[in-house]
Amino acid sequence: MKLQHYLGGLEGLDPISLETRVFVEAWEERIFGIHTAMMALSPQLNLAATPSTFGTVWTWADLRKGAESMNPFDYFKFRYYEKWLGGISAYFVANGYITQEELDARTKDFLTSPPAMPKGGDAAVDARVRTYLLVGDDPKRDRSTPPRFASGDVVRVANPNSVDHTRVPGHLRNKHGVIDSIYPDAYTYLCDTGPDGIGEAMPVYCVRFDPEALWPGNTEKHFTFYADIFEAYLEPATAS
Amino acid sequence: MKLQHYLGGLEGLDPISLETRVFVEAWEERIFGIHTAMMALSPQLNLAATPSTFGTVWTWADLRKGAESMNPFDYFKFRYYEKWLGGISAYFVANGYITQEELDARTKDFLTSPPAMPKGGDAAVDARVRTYLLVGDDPKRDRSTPPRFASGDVVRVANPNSVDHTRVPGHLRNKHGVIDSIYPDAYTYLCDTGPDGIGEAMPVYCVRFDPEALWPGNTEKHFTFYADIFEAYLEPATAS
Amino acid sequence: MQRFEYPTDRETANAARARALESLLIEKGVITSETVDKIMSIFATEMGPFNGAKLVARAWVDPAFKMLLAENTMAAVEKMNFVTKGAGAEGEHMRAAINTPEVHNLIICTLCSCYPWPVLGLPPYWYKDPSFRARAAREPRKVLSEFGLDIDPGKEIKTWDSSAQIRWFVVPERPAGTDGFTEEQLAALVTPESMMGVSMVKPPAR
Amino acid sequence: MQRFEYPTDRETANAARARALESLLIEKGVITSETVDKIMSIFATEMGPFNGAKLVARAWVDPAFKMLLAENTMAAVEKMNFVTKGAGAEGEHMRAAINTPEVHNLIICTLCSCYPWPVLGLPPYWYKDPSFRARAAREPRKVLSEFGLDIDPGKEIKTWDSSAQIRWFVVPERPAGTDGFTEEQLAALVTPESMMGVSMVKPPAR
Repeated sequence: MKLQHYLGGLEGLDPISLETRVFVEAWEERIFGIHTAMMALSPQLNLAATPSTFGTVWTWADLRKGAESMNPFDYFKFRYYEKWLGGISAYFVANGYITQEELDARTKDFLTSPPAMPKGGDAAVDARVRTYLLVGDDPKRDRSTPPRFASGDVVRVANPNSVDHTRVPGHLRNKHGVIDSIYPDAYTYLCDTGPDGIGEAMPVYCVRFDPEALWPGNTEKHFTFYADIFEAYLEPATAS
Repeated sequence: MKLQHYLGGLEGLDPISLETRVFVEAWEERIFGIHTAMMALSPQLNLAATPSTFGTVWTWADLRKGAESMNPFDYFKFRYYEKWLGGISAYFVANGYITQEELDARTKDFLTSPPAMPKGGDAAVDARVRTYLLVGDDPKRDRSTPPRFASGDVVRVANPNSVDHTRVPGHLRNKHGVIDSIYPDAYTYLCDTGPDGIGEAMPVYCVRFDPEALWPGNTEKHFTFYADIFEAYLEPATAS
Repeated sequence: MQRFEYPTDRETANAARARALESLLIEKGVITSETVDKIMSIFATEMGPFNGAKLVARAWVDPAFKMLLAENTMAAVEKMNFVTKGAGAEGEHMRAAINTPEVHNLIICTLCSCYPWPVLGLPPYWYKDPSFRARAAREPRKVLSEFGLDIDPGKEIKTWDSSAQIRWFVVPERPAGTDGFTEEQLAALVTPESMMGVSMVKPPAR
Repeated sequence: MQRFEYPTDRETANAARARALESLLIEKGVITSETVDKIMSIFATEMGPFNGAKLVARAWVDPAFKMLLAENTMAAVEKMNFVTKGAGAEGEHMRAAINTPEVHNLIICTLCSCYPWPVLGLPPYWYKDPSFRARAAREPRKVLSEFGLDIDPGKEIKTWDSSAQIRWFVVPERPAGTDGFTEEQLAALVTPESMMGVSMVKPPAR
């Protein structure tokens, strides 16, 4: 079990943070921007080539794989963008774009006498990043087979073994829900999650759950829980 | 879900500590001793009365309730006996034996110019503590009804809603196992766990699990997992 | 609440590391010296909660648009003149959950931080914090009360967990005291929190 | 691994708090000034791994006793002259898991730190640490290898999770080079770790 998949419903936690800023430290917007540029320049996208030296795949799935494999306590200890900073730095080192020594030395420079930021780069790089943001990366595909379930069907959420990434919320595993609606067409996922089951285009359902079935005696009244779930994660209802 | 119930199989953790000492700081044996004395002096035990002013119930279950309700990240942050120190101090304050102010002031004294430890107390107190340690607190009772399951039966571990304490390991919930053996007679638990289901004397089984069924594709070979489980936590096998 | 102790130079070290990384990536030709600033500028002016607020205001004044927004969210979004033409990264497929006197909607992402960028921009810190993600799934009323929002016990709460490729946002109820307001005046009242379901839109200050 | 940062006076503060609590409890008549020391003395001399070592040594020299220990652990324990008469706190019901050339046993407590006090005393730090409790349940071979114990891939590992009122211990295999050893000599070789299943009993030094 990976704790990060089971956050929904976890008990004993703190009061809610009421911090409404997106970036609570100025440096956080820099790492957000770097991540967004990586997604935009990732070579699997059907966008114009640029002179950027970025040539390896980077999607949300890659970012999340890193977060999901963290020690659960580091996951909670580090603030949201601190985890990004760690994961993205490690990716650039692991993929040979920079060395750890370079990064450590440059960090030390910025701690002691901050050097001027380098200038320049090809405008085509920024143009592609802008195009990515405004156009996106549409996962919708034509549906090749009819959806397996219909609105109103009772379904059971599967409990696939997750290798390093999943889109099954832990609190829904093995639980029964009702198909509330079926999204048009079919949806790919950002990567193939292997035995977990998603990747290829497949129907996606909005599934309705009774919170009392999710957390018996331990939830609230007049409350309905909905989640969007890929077809591979759903099975026909079983008696229980 | 309380994370503390789901430790078995949790991923992403650190290397094993190889620290073989029981107490890694000298103060830890003091809090261990206090806890043990509380268990021995707890009034529900059938032992000779003493002049101790301790008059409220304290069992392992009370200690564990505190640990299970902690913020999961404090649970991992604090060393084993640090959690005891926090939980036991809070108990003595909550039950009116001492005040938080007294404890804080005395702590400050020990930090600045440590006072001599007080002397004295009735020897009957220590005699009862010794008796408790040497005799124990036998949970075995005569069995009033025959056990529901027989050796070789396939059973399913229930998933009762846990209020503040449980003895169902999270990684076994909803899983199938085989009755490996039945313990003689019946066993009470330290307290009534309410809707969780234990307290009164009931049969206890040693149940055998195939780790591959617990963690498909994510465990080791030539390995069998056994757990002792109260009857209230077991159901007949269901098709799945 | 200070739950963990951190090195006193934590943020200084983080800031230096982030700048070091960015400067190396510029030198190595991965990004340009303008990339990050340009991205931030897009979120400041083109993809942000100002778009969502316009959608909400339009829904408040135009019942047919509101119905379209509920039933075919992307078709409604396309009618607006957003630079993203109604899509854009993290908003290729969006759905609106419409608050009514009987139903209050709340969006969460228990697995990470999915959020409809084209109409809401980037998510506030609290939405990404594990305490919100964990607790809003099981005890939304209690969570909302910590935000200062007490939901009538007889009102249904619907929580939408963004666990696939669809991104949700909430259309809050129109506040009292806004009769005759223009769409622009109405949009100015709409906060990101109200489009996430953790606050109501407040009536205009008098 | 230093995963969390702690206040530098952490242990000083803990020690003062523990002493303050004990001194107040003595003053208030809850315990006496001797209580804690007497408890520690019982664990030092009467309830400890020295008892478990005697059981193991007896099992090594007496096959009938070994069989009884496996089949009716408490009846075997009662035959020893332990002060606890074979029971005692946290040892009212114990079971022995016997190592063989085909099976290696390991004890854990995934929910807390259940441990057979009368025969093993108090558990070492590692047994109470969450990493051991979590990992030993799913990947015992990997965990044992971190203890320096590599189990033959063909040998079965049995892990016993103490989740009810029964307390488990392991009877390790007798090491080579101990022919003609007395029970006392054999007992001196048995470590607590070997009775928990994370090490073998080593042959005597020559």
